[in-house]
Amino acid sequence: MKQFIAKILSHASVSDCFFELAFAWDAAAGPVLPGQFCTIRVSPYSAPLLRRPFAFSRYDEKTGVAAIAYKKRGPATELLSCKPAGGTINIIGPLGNDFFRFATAGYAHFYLVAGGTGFGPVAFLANHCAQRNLACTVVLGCRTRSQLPRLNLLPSVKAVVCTDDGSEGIHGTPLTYLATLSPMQYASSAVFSCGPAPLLAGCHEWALARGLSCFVSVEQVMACGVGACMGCAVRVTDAGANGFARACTEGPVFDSRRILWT
Amino acid sequence: MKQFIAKILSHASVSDCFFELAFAWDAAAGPVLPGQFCTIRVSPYSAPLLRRPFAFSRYDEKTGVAAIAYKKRGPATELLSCKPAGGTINIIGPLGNDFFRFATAGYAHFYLVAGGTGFGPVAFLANHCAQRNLACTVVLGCRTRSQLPRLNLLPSVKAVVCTDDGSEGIHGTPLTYLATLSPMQYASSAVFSCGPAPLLAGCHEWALARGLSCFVSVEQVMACGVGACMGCAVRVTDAGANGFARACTEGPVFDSRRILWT
Amino acid sequence: MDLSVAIGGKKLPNPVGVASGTFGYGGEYEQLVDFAAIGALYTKAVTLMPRPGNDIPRIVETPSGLINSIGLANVGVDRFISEKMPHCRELPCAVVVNIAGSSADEYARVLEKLETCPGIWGYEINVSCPNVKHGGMAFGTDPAQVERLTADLRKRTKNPIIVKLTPNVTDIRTIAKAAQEGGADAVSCINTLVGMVIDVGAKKPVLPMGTGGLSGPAIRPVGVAATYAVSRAVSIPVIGLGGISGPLDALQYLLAGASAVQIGTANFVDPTTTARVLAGIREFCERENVSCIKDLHRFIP
Amino acid sequence: MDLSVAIGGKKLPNPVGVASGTFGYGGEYEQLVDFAAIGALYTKAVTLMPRPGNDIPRIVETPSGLINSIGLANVGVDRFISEKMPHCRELPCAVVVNIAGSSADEYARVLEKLETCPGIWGYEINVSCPNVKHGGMAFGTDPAQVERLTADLRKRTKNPIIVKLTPNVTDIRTIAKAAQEGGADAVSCINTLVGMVIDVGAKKPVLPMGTGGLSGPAIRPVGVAATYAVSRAVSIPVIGLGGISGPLDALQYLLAGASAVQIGTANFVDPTTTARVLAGIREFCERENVSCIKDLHRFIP
Ligand SMILES: Cc1cc2nc3c(=O)[nH]c(=O)nc-3n(C[C@H](O)[C@H](O)[C@H](O)COP(=O)(O)OP(=O)(O)OC[C@H]3O[C@@H](n4cnc5c(N)ncnc54)[C@H](O)[C@@H]3O)c2cc1C
Ligand SMILES: Cc1cc2nc3c(=O)[nH]c(=O)nc-3n(C[C@H](O)[C@H](O)[C@H](O)COP(=O)(O)OP(=O)(O)OC[C@H]3O[C@@H](n4cnc5c(N)ncnc54)[C@H](O)[C@@H]3O)c2cc1C
Ligand SMILES: Cc1cc2nc3c(=O)[nH]c(=O)nc-3n(C[C@H](O)[C@H](O)[C@H](O)COP(=O)(O)O)c2cc1C
Ligand SMILES: Cc1cc2nc3c(=O)[nH]c(=O)nc-3n(C[C@H](O)[C@H](O)[C@H](O)COP(=O)(O)O)c2cc1C
Ligand code: FES
Ligand code: FES
Repeated sequence: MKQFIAKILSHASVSDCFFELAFAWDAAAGPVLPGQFCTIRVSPYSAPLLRRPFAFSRYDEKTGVAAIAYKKRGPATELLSCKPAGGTINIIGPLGNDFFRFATAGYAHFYLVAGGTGFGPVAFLANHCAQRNLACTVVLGCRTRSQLPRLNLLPSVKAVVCTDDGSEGIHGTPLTYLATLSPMQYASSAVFSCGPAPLLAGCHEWALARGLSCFVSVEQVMACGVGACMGCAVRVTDAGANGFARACTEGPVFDSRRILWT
Repeated sequence: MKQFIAKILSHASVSDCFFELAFAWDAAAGPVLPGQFCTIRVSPYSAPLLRRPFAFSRYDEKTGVAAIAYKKRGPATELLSCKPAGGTINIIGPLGNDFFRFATAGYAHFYLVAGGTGFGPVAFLANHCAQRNLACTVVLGCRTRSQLPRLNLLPSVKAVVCTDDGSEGIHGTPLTYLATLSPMQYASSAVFSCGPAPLLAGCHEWALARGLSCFVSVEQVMACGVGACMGCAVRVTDAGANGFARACTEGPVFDSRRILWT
Repeated sequence: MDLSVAIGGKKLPNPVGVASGTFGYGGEYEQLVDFAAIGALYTKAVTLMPRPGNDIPRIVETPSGLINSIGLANVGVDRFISEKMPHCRELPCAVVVNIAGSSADEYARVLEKLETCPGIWGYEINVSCPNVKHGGMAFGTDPAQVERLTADLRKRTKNPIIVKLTPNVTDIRTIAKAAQEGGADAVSCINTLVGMVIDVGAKKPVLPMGTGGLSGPAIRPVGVAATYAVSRAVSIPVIGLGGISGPLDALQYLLAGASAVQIGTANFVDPTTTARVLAGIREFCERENVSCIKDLHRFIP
Repeated sequence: MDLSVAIGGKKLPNPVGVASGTFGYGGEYEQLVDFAAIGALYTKAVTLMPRPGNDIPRIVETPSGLINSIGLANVGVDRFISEKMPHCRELPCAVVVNIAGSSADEYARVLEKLETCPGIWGYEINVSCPNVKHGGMAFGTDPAQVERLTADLRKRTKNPIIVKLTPNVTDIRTIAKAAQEGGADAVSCINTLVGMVIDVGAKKPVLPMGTGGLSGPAIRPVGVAATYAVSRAVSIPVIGLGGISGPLDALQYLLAGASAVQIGTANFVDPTTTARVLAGIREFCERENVSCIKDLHRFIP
């Protein structure tokens, strides 16, 4: 973990609402794993004030290139989208735990489910799995075809696209797709999910009903991003944590059974 | 006076610390005179918050082009300097009174004295005079040669340059130059001055000692820019105004004898 | 949909006004703003005698805010009536005259003079100005004085009386209740926070008085919290203000319990804020099937 | 040049600390910050029993500010001593433990337990947290209670006692004087302002508790004004905080009368703020030929 000023290597729109921003990683900050995030200070002025967290969409230790994929949602992402390649951004990272630590147990197959801003980290995870010859299926959901981000998935990654309006792939959400799977298909699988809360909850329920493990990356507004402020608490089921866990350090990836779904 | 979104036609550095920003004027806002200013909203966010006032450096009714010349001093001018040609700015103007209304009386010659950010309006005024065959001498002062802005003065305008370090023109300030003038040279002249407060005060004293008129454009922090908030008050000598006048509407140009110099 | 606001037996055509001290007496903004879209113009404070205002500079920007030390600069009530009211009277919006004084007697005498003058919709009693040595906030922090002053003014007019509250108190609800007890028809909430900026280079405060009044987006959360608290403590309407720059800000106040809002500092940044805010409120009410402003109060208990 | 700060017979190595609740117990920031440059670490509040903290969400951004409703989430004094202090003790900076309670007795019991624990430089008594139902700000708005509580704690320790003041009062000087009367060695000034944000889309407050504490650049002018007022009302040192993001902000506080400062919200934006602020203060003092922090107080009478 380190704070550093990174050079922006490329910055391009990868769908009609998504941008990918690649930057030079400072090796002294240590390696990056799928599921981890960094925080970016977008403005030198006091509004917008807080750093904003973004999950990594790729990281290549050899070339020293890291990237995030993001959606314009408000002032910070608006400002971010104006930063040109060649310029710099103020980064703290890598932060949080990673998806991959949960993949150690002997699963035969992974369903990697992404919706909305979850595309980036799921693409990173998929390529990471593929490189390690772990079988996985990426299930991507978005509203319509034009929103589908052009993120480079390795050829060996199987991807299923779901659109709300049926303009591409399956007509429905990733949950529609999961519901079609037979026990043979999901046996010995685990689910990793990143995206809007209803999607995460749906994956959790789908997995729970089938006795599968499900790991979710949760979003919560963050102030410090390093575990100091207790601001990013999420509700968990274990009393040992007093009912709360910090998304920034104990997460953002949790076993879905640990989350108190409401 | 009107609020409008103006297209930026050109935006270039005109010295090592000055920028000139030209934009499309909205004819419905009415014509612009030298000495008048506009206010610009530089950020859509709340910091920096207030609109910033800038004097016009040129205006051409026929082509519909207006411009300001400014120095980077803080957050607002820093942000302004990032706006590319082709983009837009939020303008309110024209505001304030003008230099030229004071030029009606039968003066034979005008000394137009500028320092620092006063270059823009003085260049505008000089060209305005030249077009009307009014004899004038522009006296420009700046720290060093490289700061001297490349603002287009008409060929008939006589310009005297003064630099603090003597790297160009007279070694000294515009006041150094004024002090060299003989009664024959300044007889029937008037002085117009725009720049830092000590320069204005110096011009006032020089003129007063010689029985000449002097008109100064004063700077004061402004909130509304239209006369509503009383924020931009400057001290004046007349009790009728209760000792204060608003720089934004009663000024920014004042007869220097009306200003309470401290 | 009915966007009018009932205060003390009268009605404002819509809930979006322009705050005292930020819109002068109207004329200054005429070329930039459509006054027909303004619910009410709250005038710059009017005092018994003309006041030159405080020493300069009077304005300093702060993060997302503005500190002013205007000091109730105004022409005095007599010239206000003879020079400003003839124009104000012609405006297509309600004119609420903001009254300040350094003693209860002064407030009463200003109000009595204004009572002789046609075209005034109502009064906003400024017991919350942080920029004067006497009166102003000194009144507004003491419930007993606020009640007495309000009761005294109440006897002198049938026009709506709105008491403007200061946030610089331990419990703003006690002041609001005192105003209600005194017979106020509404309270406006909030005036500026006491703030200070020091010029580090010059090693002295930027404002000659030292402190000034902080306004703008920075104080919006304080204003919303105050409006929420006050609207639950009194039964008269609450007029919310402080840092409103757009429709969503105004809706925060209305949902928190305000029956109307005022736009202050944002006028300086964008004079069309009032019109934008009104349009945004109308749109929201339509979308949410809300029939009147009061109906917005049911969402947050 | 001597940048040390004397408080209650002890000395802080330099005037720039990190504010309670924004730096945890130190460890979290260790990879990002050089603790040798920090004057003091003010810990997250410690209470008698572990507290889970308030319901979520707990953070909402506002213009140039941040509202938090953490609600004193902490592991309780026993686990603080056994789990956190061993690490804190190793830090190269002074450790000031921030203490909160819902009754005078609770404050006393927390302090007594901490007294048994080596490595604590002093205590900051939090009578100003706006995010809990009992205790916190309810104490801090009443001079009599502040004096009694301080006097009671005074009897129990020889370590420096710093009373942390709330700005949500009519006259912060009366509270500061009460702390001094009670025997406090210093006051810190200010804690957060009460603020509220409403989620217009959801038509309810963003924070489940409704209100929270506003911090960050937005409140800096309020903190500077409070520091100016308090430092003229008491003879003990004042520790200024609220919205400091850089050297110039800190120098505003020091010129206004503070003897030390704390960095809170700015740590979240740039963890190196403390180091930048310290370097800037040092540079300024050198340039201005100021020999110690106290010497900065002579410029503004
Ligand atoms: C661990 C984590 C990883 C994330 N990864 C990605 C990603 O890869 N791509 C992506 O597009 N987005 C990601 N986000 C969300 C991203 O942080 C928000 O989109 C961004 O903060 C929005 O800021 P804004 O000013 O543009 O919008 P705002 O208008 O400020 O907020 C829009 C929404 O963003 C969220 N948000 C706002 N402030 C914060 C904050 N300080 N911390 C966290 N969330 C906030 C809130 O849900 C808010 O409703 C991630 C969030 C978290 C917590
Ligand atoms: C009538 C008038 C005409 C001007 N014309 C020009 C011009 O042609 N070219 C030019 O470069 N500058 C001009 N200025 C000054 C210009 O407004 C400031 O440089 C600008 O506001 C600085 O903003 P900032 O955020 O970059 O710097 P800041 O760091 O905010 O301020 C730097 C200095 O600018 C001044 N300033 C700050 N805020 C305001 C405000 N709201 N209103 C007025 N002054 C402020 C103050 O003196 C301050 O010390 C003019 C000012 C006035 C009043
Ligand atoms: C320049 C200025 C002058 C003001 N003058 C007055 C005044 O004369 N009387 C008054 O009651 N309030 C006055 N106020 C306070 C505003 O009416 C309003 O209560 C405050 O600014 C908060 O609202 P805002 O954040 O929308 O500006 C003034 C505010 C400003 C910025
Ligand atoms: C997330 C957060 C948690 C806080 N927790 C505490 C606390 O436990 N005890 C306390 O006395 N103050 C607490 N504070 C208040 C800060 O210490 C400080 O007084 C306030 O934030 C103002 O300073 P700033 O503007 O620099 O942040 C907290 C502030 C924040 C933002
Ligand atoms: S964001 Fe501060 S603890 Fe997680
Ligand atoms: S800036 Fe408002 S009166 Fe001049």
